[in-house]
Amino acid sequence: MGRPRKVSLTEAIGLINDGDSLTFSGFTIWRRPMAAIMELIRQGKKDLHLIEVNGGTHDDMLIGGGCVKIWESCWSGHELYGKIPGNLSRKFQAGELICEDYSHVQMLYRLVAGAHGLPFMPIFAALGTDILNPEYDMLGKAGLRDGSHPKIPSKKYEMYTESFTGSEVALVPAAQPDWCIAHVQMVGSEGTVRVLGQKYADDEAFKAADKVIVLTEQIVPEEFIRREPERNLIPPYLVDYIVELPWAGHPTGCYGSYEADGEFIKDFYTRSRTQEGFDEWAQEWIFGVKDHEAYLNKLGVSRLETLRASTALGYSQKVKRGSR
Amino acid sequence: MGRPRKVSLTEAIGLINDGDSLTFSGFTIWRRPMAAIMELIRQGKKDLHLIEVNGGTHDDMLIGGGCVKIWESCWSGHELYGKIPGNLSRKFQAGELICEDYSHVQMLYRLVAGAHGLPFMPIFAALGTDILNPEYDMLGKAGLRDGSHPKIPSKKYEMYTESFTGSEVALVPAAQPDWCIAHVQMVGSEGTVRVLGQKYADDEAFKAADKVIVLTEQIVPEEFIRREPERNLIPPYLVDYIVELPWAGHPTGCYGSYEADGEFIKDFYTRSRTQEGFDEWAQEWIFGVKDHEAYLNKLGVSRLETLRASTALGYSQKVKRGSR
Amino acid sequence: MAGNDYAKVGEFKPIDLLAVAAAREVSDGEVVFAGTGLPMLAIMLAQRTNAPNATCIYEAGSVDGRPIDLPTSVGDARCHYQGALASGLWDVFGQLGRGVVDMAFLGGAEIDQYGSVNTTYMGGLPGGKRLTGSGGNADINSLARRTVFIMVQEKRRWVERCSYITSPGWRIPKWPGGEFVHKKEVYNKAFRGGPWAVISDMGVFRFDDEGVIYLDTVHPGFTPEQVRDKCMFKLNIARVSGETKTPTYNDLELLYKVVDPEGIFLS
Amino acid sequence: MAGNDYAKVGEFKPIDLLAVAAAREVSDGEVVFAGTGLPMLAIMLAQRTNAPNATCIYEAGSVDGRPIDLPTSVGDARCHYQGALASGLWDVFGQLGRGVVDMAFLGGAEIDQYGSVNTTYMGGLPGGKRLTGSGGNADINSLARRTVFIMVQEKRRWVERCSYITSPGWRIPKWPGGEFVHKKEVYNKAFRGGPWAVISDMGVFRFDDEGVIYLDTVHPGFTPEQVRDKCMFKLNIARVSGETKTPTYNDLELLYKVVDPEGIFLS
Repeated sequence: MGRPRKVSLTEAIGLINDGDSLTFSGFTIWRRPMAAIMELIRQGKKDLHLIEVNGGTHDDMLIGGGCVKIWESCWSGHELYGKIPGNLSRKFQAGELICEDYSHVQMLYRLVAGAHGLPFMPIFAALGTDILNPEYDMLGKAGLRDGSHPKIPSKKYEMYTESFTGSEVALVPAAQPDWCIAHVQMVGSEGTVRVLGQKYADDEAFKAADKVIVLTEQIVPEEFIRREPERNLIPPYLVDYIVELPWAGHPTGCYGSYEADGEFIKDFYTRSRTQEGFDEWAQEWIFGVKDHEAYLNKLGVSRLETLRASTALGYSQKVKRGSR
Repeated sequence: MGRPRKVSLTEAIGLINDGDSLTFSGFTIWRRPMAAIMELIRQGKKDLHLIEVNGGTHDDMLIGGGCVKIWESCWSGHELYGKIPGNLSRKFQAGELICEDYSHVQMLYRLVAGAHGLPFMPIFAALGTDILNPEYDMLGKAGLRDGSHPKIPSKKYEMYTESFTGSEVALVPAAQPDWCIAHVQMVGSEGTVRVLGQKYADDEAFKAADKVIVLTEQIVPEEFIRREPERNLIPPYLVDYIVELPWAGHPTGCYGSYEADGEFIKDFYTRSRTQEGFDEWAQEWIFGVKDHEAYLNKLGVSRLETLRASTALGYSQKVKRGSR
Repeated sequence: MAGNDYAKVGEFKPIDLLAVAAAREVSDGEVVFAGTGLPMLAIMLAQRTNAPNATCIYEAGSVDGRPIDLPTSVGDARCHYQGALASGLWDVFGQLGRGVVDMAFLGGAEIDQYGSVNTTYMGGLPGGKRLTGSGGNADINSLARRTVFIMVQEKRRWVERCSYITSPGWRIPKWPGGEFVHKKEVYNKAFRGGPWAVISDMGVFRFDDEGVIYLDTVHPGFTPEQVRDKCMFKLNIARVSGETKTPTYNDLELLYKVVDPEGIFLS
Repeated sequence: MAGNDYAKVGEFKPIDLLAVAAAREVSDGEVVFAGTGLPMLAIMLAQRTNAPNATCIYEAGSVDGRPIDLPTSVGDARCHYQGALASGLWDVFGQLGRGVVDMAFLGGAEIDQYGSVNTTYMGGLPGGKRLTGSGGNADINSLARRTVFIMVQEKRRWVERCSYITSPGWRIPKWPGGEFVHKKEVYNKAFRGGPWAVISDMGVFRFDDEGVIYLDTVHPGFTPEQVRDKCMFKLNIARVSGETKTPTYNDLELLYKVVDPEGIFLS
């Protein structure tokens, strides 16, 4: 295994090919590698295949940008700030996007299987739902389960009656996306990765993927991050590229660093209900800014300082969140 | 789920019935619940069924004490301090002990399946070994796979060719022992459990078991242990009984607290090569002392202080370990 | 007017009654899996009233948090303030699989008479409107002992059979064939329970031995017939046991002053 | 006498040569899974000589530690001093399963001509002497790309076929039938490699295309024939490429002054 290389965001995203399969760090609107998402759109990637434990603002943005052909996950939306994934919903309706649904447990355990080199996992969860309805095997229906796509299993699942207790279970195939693009709070100078707060399904996402790009709020001395190896998640040899990029998770929230920018997400959601609205939004926030630094400057200091997390709490109490 | 109760070691061990299945915290000669092991012997438990990711000084001691009928694991011994599990080896030879072997991965994943409520796990590791030789299905040969023993699966394993990639894998059945007896560094006053240093397979052991007894070096205020929830391993409702008992891991090592007592283990190993030797040893160190406190007093302050871990390193540099 | 007195109609909003009725479903000492929104209000209120020893798990990976600020969703850092664990999905869904979860709060866009729920395609496939998708809904409803749904009472959302079954109720298709059978037949040894109650803005519903929904209590101001009119199927109103108890003044005080003082969900 | 000069016979002990020869099997940048004892000396020496960027994983759950005191076993706190991770078995065996491990050091009580190893029942079943058992030996030999065994050269331990196969070599039984086939046929898509070298106190062995062991180099002071006499099977000595290089003075200095100054394994 190699050692990770420090690169620019442009360089890292430039390595991703049209048609590649991607997974991400985070959970719904928390700790998503948003700067990378915007750069993927900026670079005009096409036909991406998202394989995620769950989606959120990031995948709906990628889909709006016309980068995605296949969405394989269990959920997408914007939590409190938008109940429907507007772009995903519209593109699906228009037949421009394949949505392959699993349940949360099924997606998680598919990545666990991928991360551990196991061929499948046996799952009781979500038996008896339309998730397992053979009619709704969307990749199968699209003729993509013919073995010619290395990241698409030959079957969506199979039923099996094991002989230990006679239980019937669903076997869901391992998932090993081409790339994991993650955003974390801290990476050591040699590449050791630390995630603060909830880990979500990051461990599985990092390890299931063939290659890993990590965006990080900061790079710290390796000796520092190794003083408490119990707190670290990923060793250097499992990371391929490191991009040091503060606020790279905005508008999603990053524990210990900053709050989710609900207003920004709500605006995105509202505008992205139509393609024209999305295009306008993207013109303003993606194509209209040169890079992540220009994006931050457009957001402005006051907005970022309001979002900045309290050291004591790990989140910000300065953001107005409700109606009172 | 209930809340854990604080009890004495005698009381906790008194709850374990002859014939129960047990698993433990730790790894070989590290962080084993040794005071509980000695109390099990003192209370004269019989026919225990050990289901462990791996064994070590603790299980060889229990076996020497005549407490064990079935040993189901992948390894036992004393690391540097005794290459063979003397009691296990002798009792097996004498036909007094059933040894059911799996590989390390197989035992670990069996407990993972148990911890997650999955019926089995698919495993590539250790295919083509005598571990999977049907002739050496020891519980089967003993007639114990007839379904009348709830903790003994109907089969040691089964082979399965999955249809996703056409791979043949071994399916190993879930393990859910009756009890996990663990020793940890820190428990909150309401029962939150923190393990310092390597976690070994503690997470799986705690969660696979039906009931949990935790021995701990110290009980700390719950508010303290919850300041950093990322560092904790087990929530209160997964713990049934808590025993506060410093040095309860001796002679095994406990990261951050004390070193493994190699001399003690070597002496145990040497003497336990014969049953008479073990009996003499047990008379001296188990039956000859009233309880754990008396045991510590017999060890003496100087010995314990030499073993005590440095705050900086988590282990002791005062112990003479080698020949120089 | 004591804190334990029940508030009168007009003194509370429909959403308050939803939260309070949901909170009352929690028994003390239970391990509760809750999602974003009203479920958060319900569990946090329950912990301050009828279930002080209940533990809350959020599916992003926080266990038994003691938030001092209301989280806006389960991935929020607020969830694990003074928590027992801040872990991840592998931990909490593993616990769900192990059988640790006593009850769960869930929502849905469409519900059928067997308690199956749709959060994926409103109107089914092909042609239905794409919603968020399953998330943990399917899993939690599969493996928790009891699930309680919090739903809006709209006729088009209360149907005989969900246009797409995201989350399994009491009668569900057994794949690959798809014949409808009782949940027990699909889950076999993994069967633990299923939908226990549904709380809408008009009433509280429960399920009979056959797994069919019936109206248990109506909220003040509604008649059972009005509730039945808001269902596409013929709702059983023969077992109505009375009116849903309104929030107490103490409940309202807790909801507005302690649980959601910022007005995030109680706007 | 420079540090890079090779020491002469008599200037080092057999165990030193074992450690040094093992260390030389590590390529720079590799991820190495190592067990207790000589493997620790080998990887720690390799990191200070030919493979400064090699990473070491110990199976109890430490990754890329930089110990300042030699661990006595893999569960030792010393393993993860300045480590990248102090995790657990689920992490490290998962990495092994994923294909991250380039090479591994293993030991055994008995080895056969195909590189299968016995650490469970010396003499087989029934009647054999019970040893420690598999531990991770079977798993690591199954799934690492290359494994290197460090073994004592005793005739009764070098056999045609192991009396009990704990750890899979190049030709192994395919269960449940038990017919002996090449490892590839048993592991199929999970096949990555297998035994790469065996280092004994008399020589260094490798495996031909058929997966049969042959003598590659003899340690100074021994002849190929003497090595063959210490095997129960007819060892192939036709491919001997020369003498095993002895430790350098630098190697010895590192072993005795830096790696194991306390004399734990180098007693």
